[in-house]
Amino acid sequence: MRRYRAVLIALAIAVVGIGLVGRSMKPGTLVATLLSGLTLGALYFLIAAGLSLIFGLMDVLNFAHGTLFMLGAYVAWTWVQNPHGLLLWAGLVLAVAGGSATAAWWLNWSPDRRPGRWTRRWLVAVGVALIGVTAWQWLRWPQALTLLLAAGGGLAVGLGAFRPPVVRPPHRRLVWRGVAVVGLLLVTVLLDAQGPTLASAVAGWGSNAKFVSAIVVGTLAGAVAGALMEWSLIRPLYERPIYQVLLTLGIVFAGNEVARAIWGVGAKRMEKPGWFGQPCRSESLAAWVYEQCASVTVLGRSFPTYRLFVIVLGVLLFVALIVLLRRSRLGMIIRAGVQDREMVEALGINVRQVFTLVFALGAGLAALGGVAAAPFVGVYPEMGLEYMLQAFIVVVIGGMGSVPGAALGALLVGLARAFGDYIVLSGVSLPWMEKAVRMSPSIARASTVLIMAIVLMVRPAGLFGEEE
Amino acid sequence: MSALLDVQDVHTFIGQFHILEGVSLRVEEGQITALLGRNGAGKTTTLRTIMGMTPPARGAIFFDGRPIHGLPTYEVAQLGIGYVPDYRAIFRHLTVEENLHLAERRKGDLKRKADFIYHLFPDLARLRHLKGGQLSGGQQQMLAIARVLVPDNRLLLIDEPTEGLAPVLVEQLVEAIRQLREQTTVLLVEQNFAVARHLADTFVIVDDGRTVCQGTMEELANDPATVHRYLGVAVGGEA
Amino acid sequence: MVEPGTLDVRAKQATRRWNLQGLMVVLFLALFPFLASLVTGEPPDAGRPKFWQGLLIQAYIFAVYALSYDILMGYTGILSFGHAMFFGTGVYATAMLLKHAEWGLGQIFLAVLLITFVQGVLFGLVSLRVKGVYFAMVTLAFAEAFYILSEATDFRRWTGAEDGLHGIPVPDFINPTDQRLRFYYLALGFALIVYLIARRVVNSPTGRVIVAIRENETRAATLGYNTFAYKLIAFVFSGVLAGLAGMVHALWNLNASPAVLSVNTTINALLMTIIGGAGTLVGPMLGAGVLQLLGYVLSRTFGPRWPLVFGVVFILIVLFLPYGIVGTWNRWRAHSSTKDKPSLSSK
Amino acid sequence: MTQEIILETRDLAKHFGGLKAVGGVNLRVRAGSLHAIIGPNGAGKTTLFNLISGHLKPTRGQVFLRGQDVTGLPPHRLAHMGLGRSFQITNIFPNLTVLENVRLAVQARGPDNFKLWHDYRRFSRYISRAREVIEYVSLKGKEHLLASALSHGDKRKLELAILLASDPDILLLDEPTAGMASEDVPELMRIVEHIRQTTGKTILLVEHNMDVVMRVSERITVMHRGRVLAEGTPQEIAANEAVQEAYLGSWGTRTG
Repeated sequence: MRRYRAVLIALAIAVVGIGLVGRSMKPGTLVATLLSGLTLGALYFLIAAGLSLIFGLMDVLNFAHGTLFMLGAYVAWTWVQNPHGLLLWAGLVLAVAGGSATAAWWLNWSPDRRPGRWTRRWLVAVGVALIGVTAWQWLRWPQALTLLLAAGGGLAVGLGAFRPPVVRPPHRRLVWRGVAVVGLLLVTVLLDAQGPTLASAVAGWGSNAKFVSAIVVGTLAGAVAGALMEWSLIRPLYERPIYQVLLTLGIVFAGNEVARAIWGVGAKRMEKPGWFGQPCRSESLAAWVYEQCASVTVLGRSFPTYRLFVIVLGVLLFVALIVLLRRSRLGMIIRAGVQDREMVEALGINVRQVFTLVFALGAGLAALGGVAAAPFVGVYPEMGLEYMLQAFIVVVIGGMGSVPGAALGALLVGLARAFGDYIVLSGVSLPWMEKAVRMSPSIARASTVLIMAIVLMVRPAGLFGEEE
Repeated sequence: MSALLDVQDVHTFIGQFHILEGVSLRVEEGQITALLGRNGAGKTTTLRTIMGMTPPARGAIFFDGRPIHGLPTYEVAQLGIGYVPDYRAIFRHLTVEENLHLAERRKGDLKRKADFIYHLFPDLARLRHLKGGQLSGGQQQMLAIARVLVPDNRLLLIDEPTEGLAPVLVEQLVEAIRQLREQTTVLLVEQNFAVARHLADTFVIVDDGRTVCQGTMEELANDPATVHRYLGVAVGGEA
Repeated sequence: MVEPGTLDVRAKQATRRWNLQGLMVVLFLALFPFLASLVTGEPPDAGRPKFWQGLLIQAYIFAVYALSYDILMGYTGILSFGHAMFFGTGVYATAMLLKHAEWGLGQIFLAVLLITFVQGVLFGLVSLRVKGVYFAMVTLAFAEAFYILSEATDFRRWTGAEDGLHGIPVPDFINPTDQRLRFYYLALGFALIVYLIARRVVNSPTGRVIVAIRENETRAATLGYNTFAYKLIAFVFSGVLAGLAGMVHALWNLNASPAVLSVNTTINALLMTIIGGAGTLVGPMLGAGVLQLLGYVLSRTFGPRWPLVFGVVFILIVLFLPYGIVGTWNRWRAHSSTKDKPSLSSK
Repeated sequence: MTQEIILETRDLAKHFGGLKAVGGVNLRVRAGSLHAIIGPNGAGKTTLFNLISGHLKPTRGQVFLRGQDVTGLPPHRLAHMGLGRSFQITNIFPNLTVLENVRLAVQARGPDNFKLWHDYRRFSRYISRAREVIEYVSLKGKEHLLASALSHGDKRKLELAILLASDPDILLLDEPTAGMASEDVPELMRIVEHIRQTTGKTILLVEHNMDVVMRVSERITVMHRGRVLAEGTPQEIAANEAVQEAYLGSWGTRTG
């Protein structure tokens, strides 16, 4: 069958490629390179899966997906290094979100209040200015006042961005939304009051607890940021797809600058959790369970255990995603929505809400990837763009909208990167050359584009893509 | 008695095209109403407007006395309106059973209705685990109708169910829709005039995006001039 | 959209009006150094007039670059996210040929022309196979590959790797520091000539087909147009113009850094086109000017954080001013003119 | 009347997944004739058109144009071989003027498409030809309106003008009257008839409106569920029982 043919072709390419390169490698080196490829592949998959899922369901190519990856990494790093600062920022973001949610809710509640077109624009302008000033003054002003201001800004943006419905939604739903809004505001207040206590508690945790909580916090931050992004910026533009793409590109630009402004330009490294951190080398995985060494011996060569963890994480999430798609009702809705959104809605399913959910899911995955990447590739402003580009190549190869395609593409690109790095570092020697030509890893990084070009020539819709 | 569905002078634009220029119709509870008219007259758009897929620019739509114009599609559906589009819109990558599951509005809907549905369309029971894309046209049509039967819908909008089907299947389908009548109300778009005449109690004719006449099916059957004029069934007449 | 290219009589008058206005703008820009000298009391070749000329020169270069981008985005209707590739290639080709090969300007001009042409054909052939956002992704990936290569340490000898090339030797007669006034007129003339060339091309039979493809590609194909070929022409033409803009950019800045190949350079083109208005030739050029001045003002007020403000401005423009300055102006004018003549609008 | 066969399909079929949209159609169209294809909704008429005009690739079977096998050629190649088509859903260049819409179609058949260095207004023969065509379809006076500003009926005329302007030998018209107000239909059909009488072009017409078809066509092919049900002159078709059944519903004639 067609699908399997694509997999077979890809695997054949991989096997032949590895075979050709691997002939000259020692078995230990070969396995280490393979594992490196898998590690990279796992990271690429985490970004590409969300990218692909979001595009498949809602036709949005989220150029800012890499920014969410970067966000995850930065948030995790900050959580580990400076939980106090992170909680301060979280309060600000929550205040804005609470304000906009209140505005949207209020508009639903009272259909008569319709700010005019220009009023709405002015409200947006005022709101943005308020948020800007708040952010500017953030550390100088008393915190409660700042939060209040931010909430006011959010309110204004919400009033500006949301059109009230012509017919009011059912009462019950409005009540639920009200509860959600109040809950959001309560969390903000709570964070304001208890933030410092929580922060000092976190600062006292051990490295493992910090790491696990960083994963949760980073993923959540990404998911919330994704949901907010979809809800506030992308949703008004579903009718204008080109502008949607432009907008996400703008977010990339602004996001990079925000990261530079907050965290500075230099690269940071997140500390590895203790489980993978002891400065020793375990002889086997079983030994590692007791020793918790930073590396483990694989066929006579040492390989970082943290990277093994990343591989396992990638595989687990792949399985989880597949199960989610195949078994759950949400998965059913997604699979149906990829084909015909309108009909899903005609069955009584709130597709917009599912969109936000899937956006949050995809964003969360990317952010999780960022957290996982932070301890071994570091944290720096350009990482978002760099990894997103590889993820683009992955989805072009795999085919948009297909999670297995993303997995296969990620595997291919990851392996290509790892073996490419090996080749360029150990040098290329062709029969007519006197000595091998050594190159920098940049060459390998750029050459994955070639794989994409070849796949495009052969199958423009990607390995798993459906031809139109 | 107030009608279950009351569409009042609805105007709909698609892009800048003024597709509906004043459609009014009433669907009484417990009846089958046929929406007739030639190709491009605005029948499909009328159904889509009721569903909120192409919201009306002007006019009002009441379902059970409640205004539904301007509601998002999913909320319209949740009020108890099922829609079977003319292109059937079966989810190709979902199995027959998953297609039905997706239509559940409350957990257990399918379990409750499974006997009824599989009795109505015995074919579907047999094909339960096949993907939607592997079904034939007629089977897809049955699935599309079965899908709106899963939740407790009070009104079904069915767009050209017999289009492109073999006579045997048409017969089967007509029989199924007749049985539905005992359970729910149907607004039916049908090109096959014979089928419409057989099934419907009342009719509405739209032409050029306007309602031109409305009445009982009996009246229409005895008025060949109207049929000829608006439905263009001229075969057998003078050339 | 009322374009100066339609056959409408009123449009013809409008074209004439445009021409007159355009002429006045050009005249003003040509006299600018002396006007500035009059106002400030400083000689035209020093002090503030010299500094202002510098700002304008940069604006002219970006005007050409933005215009080239709009031929793709506004006229052909294809969204490329890899335009920096052409611009950067122009910059690097010029810098490398001047620094390492010491070629003459004429030869370099021909070389840039040839290189970007070949580049356009090659990458166009591959990437135009896909449409829409796929095209955007693929072009972005190609451009990034060039960016990565420009930073690669392997070619440090030629490209200077992450430091780029500095102190490019340009012939004394157009040295941007000593011969500012001359360079000013060179840049102005360059922008003007490219504008005229582009106007001819978009008003040629081929140019009209390109617009038709933007409007409705299937229909154009059914009429017998090989749409792929036309899209390729537009891609190559736009790429060559961007390459030439890159060449002047290198001459003006006397350096080449990997930044010219980065995504930000592409975003700049997008920004200028969106601000000015896609689908017109004047719009992006105006956008380039606005962006240049805005950048100057913002960087003075906000210091190193100005790109952030910039990003926010971009997002706001996408949300609230999607047709740009010229586009919004045209719409507004068309709207107010149809108000007098209700026959124009459909019933 | 032994005219040459200008267009022929042999066992042409297209399957979409499980659905046989067109299932083995043999069609022979004589040069200079007006040949109509009718059939109920979903009979596969538009799919057949898409197969002939190259917008879809057939699952099996062939298409011959003047005896030459043209199966699977892209639309722009077929256009150059003299095959032009209109669309059921109006398919024009919305943000260009009426004149420019038609002019582009005229230009498509000329040798000047790749001239990058001449103002398009200097090729006055295209413009004058375009004006001729516009007058022909009675859109004169509306040359400078944007196509999107036309009424629906005028858009259908513009569609016809674009088709005519590209000067094809065979015109495939896909429901030219679709969505038109009934009072505008006769005028459009007059234009279609006029085209055939004055230019001698072959016209292949898909149409729903039986009145129209019966009056103007020489031969009629009736399609039903992807297959040819009957073919003949309007009189023969009108008398054909199978056709009546297909339209009124086979099931209906028995019970009702």
